[in-house]
Amino acid sequence: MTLLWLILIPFIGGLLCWQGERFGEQAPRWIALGTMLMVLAITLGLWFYGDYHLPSLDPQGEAVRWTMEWQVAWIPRFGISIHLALDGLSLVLIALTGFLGILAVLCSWHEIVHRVGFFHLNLLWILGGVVGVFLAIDLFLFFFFWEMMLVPMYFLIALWGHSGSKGRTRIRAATKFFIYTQASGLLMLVSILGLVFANLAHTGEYSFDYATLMQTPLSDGLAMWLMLGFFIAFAVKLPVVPLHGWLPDAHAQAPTAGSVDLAGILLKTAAYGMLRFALPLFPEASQAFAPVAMGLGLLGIYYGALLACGQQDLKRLIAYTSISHMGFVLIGIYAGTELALQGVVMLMVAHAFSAAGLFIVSGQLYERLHTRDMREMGGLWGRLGSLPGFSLFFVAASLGMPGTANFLGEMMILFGAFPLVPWVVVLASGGLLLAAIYSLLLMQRVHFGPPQGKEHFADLDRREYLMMLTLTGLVLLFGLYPQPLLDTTGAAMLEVQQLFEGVAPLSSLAKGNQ
Amino acid sequence: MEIAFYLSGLVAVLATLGVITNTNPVHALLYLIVSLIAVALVFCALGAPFAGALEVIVYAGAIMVLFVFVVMMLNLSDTVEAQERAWLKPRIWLGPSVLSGVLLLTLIAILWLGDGGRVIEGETLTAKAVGSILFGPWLLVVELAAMLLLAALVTASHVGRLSSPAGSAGRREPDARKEAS
Amino acid sequence: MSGVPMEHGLVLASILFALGIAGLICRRNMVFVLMSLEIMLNAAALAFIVGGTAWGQPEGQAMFLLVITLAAAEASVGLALLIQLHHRYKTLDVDAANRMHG
Amino acid sequence: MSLLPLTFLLPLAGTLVLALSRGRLGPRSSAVVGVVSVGLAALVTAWIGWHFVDSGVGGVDMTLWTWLSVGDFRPTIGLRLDGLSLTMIGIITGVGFLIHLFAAWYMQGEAGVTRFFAFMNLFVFSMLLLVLGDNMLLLFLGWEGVGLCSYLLIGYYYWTEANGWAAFKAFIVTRLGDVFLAIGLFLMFRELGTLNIAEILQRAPEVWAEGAWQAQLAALLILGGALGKSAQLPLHTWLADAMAGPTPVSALIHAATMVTAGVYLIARLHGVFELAPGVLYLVGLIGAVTLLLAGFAALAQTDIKRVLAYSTMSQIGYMFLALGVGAYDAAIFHLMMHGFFKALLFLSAGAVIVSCHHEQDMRRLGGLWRRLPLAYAGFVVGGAALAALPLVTAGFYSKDEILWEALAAGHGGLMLAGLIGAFLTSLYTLRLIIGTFHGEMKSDNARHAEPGRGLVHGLPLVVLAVLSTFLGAWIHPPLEAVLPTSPGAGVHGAGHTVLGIVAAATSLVGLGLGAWLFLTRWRWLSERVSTGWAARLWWLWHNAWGFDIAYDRLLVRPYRGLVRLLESDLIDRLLLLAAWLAWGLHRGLSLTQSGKMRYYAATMAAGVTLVLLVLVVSG
Amino acid sequence: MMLTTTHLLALMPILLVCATALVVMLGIAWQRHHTAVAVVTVAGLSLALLSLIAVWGLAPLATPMLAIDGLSLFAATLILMAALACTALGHAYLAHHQGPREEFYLLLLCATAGGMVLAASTHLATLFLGLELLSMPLYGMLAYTYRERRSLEAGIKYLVLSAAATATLLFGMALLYAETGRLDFAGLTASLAGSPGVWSLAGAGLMLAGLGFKLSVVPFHLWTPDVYEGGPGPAATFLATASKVAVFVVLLRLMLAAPVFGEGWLHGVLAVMAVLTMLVGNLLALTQANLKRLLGYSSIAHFGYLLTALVIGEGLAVEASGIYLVVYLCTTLAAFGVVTLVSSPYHGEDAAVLHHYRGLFWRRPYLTAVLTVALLSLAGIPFTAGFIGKFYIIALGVEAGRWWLVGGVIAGSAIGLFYYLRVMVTLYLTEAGMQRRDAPANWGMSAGGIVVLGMAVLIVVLGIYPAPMIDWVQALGMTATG
Repeated sequence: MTLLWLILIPFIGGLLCWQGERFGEQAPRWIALGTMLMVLAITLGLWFYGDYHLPSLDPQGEAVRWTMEWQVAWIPRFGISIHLALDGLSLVLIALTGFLGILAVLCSWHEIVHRVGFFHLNLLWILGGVVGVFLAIDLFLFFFFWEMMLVPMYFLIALWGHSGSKGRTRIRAATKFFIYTQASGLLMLVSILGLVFANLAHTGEYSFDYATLMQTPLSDGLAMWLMLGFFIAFAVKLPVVPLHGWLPDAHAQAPTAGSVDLAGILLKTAAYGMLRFALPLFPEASQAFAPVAMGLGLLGIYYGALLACGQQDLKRLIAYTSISHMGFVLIGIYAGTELALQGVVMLMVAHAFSAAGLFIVSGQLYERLHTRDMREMGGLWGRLGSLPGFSLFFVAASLGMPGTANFLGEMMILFGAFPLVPWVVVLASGGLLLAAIYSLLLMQRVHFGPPQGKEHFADLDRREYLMMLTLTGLVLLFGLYPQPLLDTTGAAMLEVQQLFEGVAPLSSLAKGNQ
Repeated sequence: MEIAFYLSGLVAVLATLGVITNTNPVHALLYLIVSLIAVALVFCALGAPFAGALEVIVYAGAIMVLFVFVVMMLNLSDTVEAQERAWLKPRIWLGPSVLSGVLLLTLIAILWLGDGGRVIEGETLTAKAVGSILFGPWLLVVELAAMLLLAALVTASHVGRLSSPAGSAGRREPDARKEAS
Repeated sequence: MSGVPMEHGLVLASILFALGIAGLICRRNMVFVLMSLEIMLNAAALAFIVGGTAWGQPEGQAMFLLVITLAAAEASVGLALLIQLHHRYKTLDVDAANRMHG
Repeated sequence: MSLLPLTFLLPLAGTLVLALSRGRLGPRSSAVVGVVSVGLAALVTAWIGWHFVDSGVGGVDMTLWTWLSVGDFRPTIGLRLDGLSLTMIGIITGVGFLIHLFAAWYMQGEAGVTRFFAFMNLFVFSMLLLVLGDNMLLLFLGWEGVGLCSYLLIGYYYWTEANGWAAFKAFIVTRLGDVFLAIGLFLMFRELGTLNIAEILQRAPEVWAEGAWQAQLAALLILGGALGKSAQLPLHTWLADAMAGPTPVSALIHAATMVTAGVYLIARLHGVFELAPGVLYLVGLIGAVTLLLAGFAALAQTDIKRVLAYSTMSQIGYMFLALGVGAYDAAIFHLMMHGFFKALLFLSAGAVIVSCHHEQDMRRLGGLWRRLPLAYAGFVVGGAALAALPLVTAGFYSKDEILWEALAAGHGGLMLAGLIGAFLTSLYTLRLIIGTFHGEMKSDNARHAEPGRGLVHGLPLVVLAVLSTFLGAWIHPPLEAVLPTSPGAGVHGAGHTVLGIVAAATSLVGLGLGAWLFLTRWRWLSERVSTGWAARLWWLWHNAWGFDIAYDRLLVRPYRGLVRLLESDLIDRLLLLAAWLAWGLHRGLSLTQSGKMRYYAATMAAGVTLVLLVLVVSG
Repeated sequence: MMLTTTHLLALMPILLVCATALVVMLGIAWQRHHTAVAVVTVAGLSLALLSLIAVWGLAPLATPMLAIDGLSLFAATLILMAALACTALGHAYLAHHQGPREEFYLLLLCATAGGMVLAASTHLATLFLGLELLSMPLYGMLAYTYRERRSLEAGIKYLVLSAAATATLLFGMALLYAETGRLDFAGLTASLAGSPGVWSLAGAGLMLAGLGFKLSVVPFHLWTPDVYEGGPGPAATFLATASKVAVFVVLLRLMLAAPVFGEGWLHGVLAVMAVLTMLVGNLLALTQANLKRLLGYSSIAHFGYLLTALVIGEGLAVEASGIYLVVYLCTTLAAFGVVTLVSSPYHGEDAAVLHHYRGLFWRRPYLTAVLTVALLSLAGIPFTAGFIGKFYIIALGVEAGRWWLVGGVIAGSAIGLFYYLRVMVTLYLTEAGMQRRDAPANWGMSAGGIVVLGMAVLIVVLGIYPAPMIDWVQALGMTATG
């Protein structure tokens, strides 16, 4: 039941925010903050009291076990149930959602001044949908939340976003985002249904349940097609390069809270989807597909980095860096070793923090300068109080400076993948150099160079300072002492790895090479 | 028998051609009446005199009179004819003719391909047979037809209303707009 | 040999049907359009009669009756609309009423 | 020993205090915090060093906590103190403290003193972690950390755009080396299953045969990292530009400590290099080539800091040369000596620059020896050490040892290069000193030079000057337990003596020639190098053999072109074709909605015809 | 077969509707009173709806020419619900109408009866008459506000084109009859078993064209936007809901009864038409600035999706079409209802131009929420019933392995999103100086308002908890007689 409440609280809180606007502008903000604090508190409570060192999949293929589970029939016609379950991976990501939710509320405290109630309704519903995605293990339910969370995100971008230059209007960006993700989502629906009908043909019963569908025997060809359906849906959201088009626009045009959520959480749902569904449901097909996926990951690393260098819009630059980072995630996922998978978790968490930090920084810059165009910046180092220091920190995190969690994430992925695919890792390492280039270009264009004015802008106020400091602290904490996090997700990642390795033509191939 | 069929069929086709090519509405209507009577003859030739009679009475009689009535009432002048002539340039009728020609050829090809063999003997089917069907198993249908006519009646009487307070509606419109803005 | 092959009857109906369509497509005057519709309905009715007589069944004529009913209803409503059109816009051009497209 | 973490925690604490002060600390307090934290660290280091040497143990390991543990991947936050790291932390905290102290004088009146000391302390912290880390990942942490600090300090005067780009270049070029190092780490972890340095050194000979390709590759990749950090060919181009930072920064980071990290790294991982003799020879070769090329480049610079920068490159070339011939201890020894005298030179240069109102072009200085006696003294002592003036300077002893080891290892060619280098060193050193301090004053800035005053200004110069003399050479780093004995160690035959004499003679001849040339023929030289083939050669040397230009043409411009090509997100554009297609279809189809009824009817008729035609064709 | 009492009892709903029509007619003749007529209409329709429950016990039952089975009961329920909604909307809409208002209800009742007959027909004669009884009053309803030029134009266009389609349908019937000599579905099925002749195939094709016109299947779709735009709100609503449901059900019945409609080349033609309909409908709507036209295009697309069920015709097909029709009905009623309510306080053309709706949310939040829900449902987003419908269609396609159709549905949906989102976001934008129109402030209290709110609630409830709907449709689908 706790799990259901985790999903319901944001939804109810959202409605309260909407209606709470009658009691003044501040009411929705505090309600939203309280709601997210509640979610975070519950999650941390679960973390504290739950046991995530679960026995992994035993050789007989015993069903995956969960720390918590909750199930109730929903649409019996198709064997669909509201089936929620929690393990270390989902716990970590939900905690992340709660935390970034709080940040999102905080960072829009002064930014959003119109229609505050409706804004927070949308914000909280996104977060509720995301929590649902992380908890659902009925495929129908998963898809339900997966698609559902797009709508409030759409509104968030379309109504409170900023319009960019060259006809990049916020509505266009929002629409692009929606169409990309929705259309690819439908492909996933087709795949889910394909799987369900394959299972129906095999067992004679409809079921959308994760555990049941994992047992479905599939022919190689079918498995590949179905896997591709899942992959494309996740690839759009991750995003993987040829399908990334929505991301820069959406990120750049969204309000700060939207960008924080997009980069911090929504992208993670894709990686989560791959880890939870694409790989375990189709281990053979995924294994066969791994070289292509890693190739795409490499492409993403380089393409994102190169494009980031060419951007003039600060938020677009950050958006492209996300693409580059997610390339590492993709490589890690499809390398499939324990170390790489744990690195993926690490990088996801780290990127959530650092990207959120960067977006908040750019939001704060925007509040002060009223522009995101880097050509109108420069020489800001001495004019913004402690803001440049924080931007420096998050830039460093984004370029993978050791000591930050990003470094550990990237390194774990590369260390983990190197024994299997040395050349991919060697090429991916080039991304580290490019990361330095685009990150420092950001610094160079924004903070270095001749100042374009004399006056000093407002320093960070207490709320902003606290947010940045917390983020900084977390990045460093996970960069220097990540073990609690890794222990929590360890069991879940080990399962994925064992499923993946169960088929392992790739690793044997690699061994043959040596 | 057959000769009657083919002859009246030919007349029907030619008269119909006249309908669709004529520019004067009244002339066209007259052509149409000729065509309908020819079709009625075809019916008789095929052994359905009841249908033929109805064709003449209802179609050529009632409906066409209605048409003539309307045309007269509207007092369609020579300008209409001139306009019709202007509208009937080859540029305009060529496309439709080709299209319906192709359609016709296709239909004929289909009829040709289909299994024929059945020959109409011309044996007369009386009104009684028709009536016993209509008021037997088809009773419901007849009732529905009555409803249909009712609906048509209501529609026609509503839509055909000419005395309408159009002026007053026109006057009030700006007021409503003012309220809105 | 006596009797007309059914195809011939149907061919006649087809010709009338096609002529009706041709009229429908190339005429702009609504009077002619309505007449063309009558021709098409009449063609369909003829086809029913042909079928009915060929099978020696009264159903064909019963259908004919229904069609003729429809034709009458259609004509009355159509003419009412035509009168309204003429009354308001002093034209019989169906496309003159064209306000909506795209 | 348990105080060991204090060495780096103190500077870290300084950083945190400064960073979190949010401008509440004034320049003075900031300087105090910065200097005191490093000073305390130096004291702790001294105390630790004394105990360590006293106890006589080979090394101390201290694991603070396990960084992370996934499967076999278990790097720790662990420290290792042994002779090598002790030597390094001694240099870092000792020289670091002196430079901090000097910086407190140097930075008076500059904007953002808090920022400066925060970064400096952070640098000391990172550098200490680099040398103390007991595993490669922690080392890498320090390695990148010093890079970042270097970047920030080079770009300290951020309002000049060029400084930003210089910092950018420094970071990117070293990062390129770091990428190689990272790949090297991946390889070593795959092959050896550990990242712990001690275990690597232990397992490498067990797993790899001598000359095995994995060993060669690993060594090569590590070398890549070292080249970047230590500004050796071909990744050396950043160092000269890095002089854009404040002079204490150049002294600390770009002379005494960070740039020598590469030397430290190779010495640390000597076990791997031993298994790859080819690569080891390459190290020496690169060192030799670098020392020559940088020496020529130093000859043709006009900016005093750039002369010193090329000189640093050249001296590190010596260290690489030493590493390449297996004389690790000689390399470290030279590292230490170089730290002393190069720091002295930079600080003296800093004194000159501040005194002359930030004028650092030799062509606009001159004749300063009377006005700035302390700085002059510093230059003379430091310069003498650099030029390895026989017997009285520290530089003579360390350089002599390197040449001897090269000869002893049978690398006569390398030795010869070293000798030529020594000759060049004497030349450019004299050119620097004479150009700056002798002759006439060539600008108002020089004429109005104001000498620095105070203990903060004087003490570091004096201490470093003392350490640069033969007194410094008495410090003997306790490296025996850490590094393998070098080929020439303990052999003190006639060859050594002869070589010593030859080297001394080279140095003296160089100095003599330099004195003659630059004191009496300065003007003739200036005219000579502005015409004909000499001008071209001069231009080449001045631009350090044109590496920058070549890199710009070969790498930077193509990269920029690529970026510009992709700027508008080509792939996205391609996918937008689908949208355009939909758009076009929409426009086309909208035309069909003409509102004309005849047209609608015709379409229907066409539809019917089509359906029937399909029937005819298929039936 | 002659009519018996049982048959009459089974035909009770239809008879009740017809009787109500007569009562209304007499009432008009006696004394015109708008609200009273509306109340009588509602009462009659509700009675008919209630009588369905009684009839449920008799099903399945085959009366002469009409089948009272699950399918027809299902259709009757939907049609009656749509009629009720249209009555309520009509009451709000006509309150400001100049001229006689009462005939509208009479026509509505006739059309409702026609729709019910059509959906239940098992004979070509009833099919034809039901269709005409459905269409004939619609001419009047569409042209009801003939003072408005667009309304008259809509009436004329629909009349002429619909008559042409009817003629085509009749010609097709005649061909079928000529070949087989039968007019009832059962007889047709029997005669066409094995290999049907070319005439029958052509006849089936022509019938398909005739019925496809009513469903606005490409290429017989061109009239749809014009008529939707021109017709008064409630009439367009009825046209989009009841009329289409009835026609679709009879087509489904034909498919189930006479496989000639779903075999061989005709099957291929139908599949191509389905894909074309989905894509063309959605493509046409892309930049449409008139909400009613846009909904017209949207309904084209939706029937494209529904055709998938006809093309596949096995497995989940009947269930899927049932679910989709319910979902479509609720959604369309809600969407058109909002348009009607916004238009009702004004004379002249309906408020359908998109900029009238700009920033509606900030003035009429709940009404906008209804429209948003409806648009989301049309787009098939989770949390709305539309998603369940789309889920069924895709499930059907996947089950049958018809990837082209599935691809069409996906592509269509993706294109569709664009314009649904465009409309949706317009509702929330505020830019000063725009021409705007509002529903009356107390819209929620009017009958139309209640209907619209109810539909929105229904959409959300069915979207979240669709199990009852599925059970109901399943139960009805089981008893469908051939």
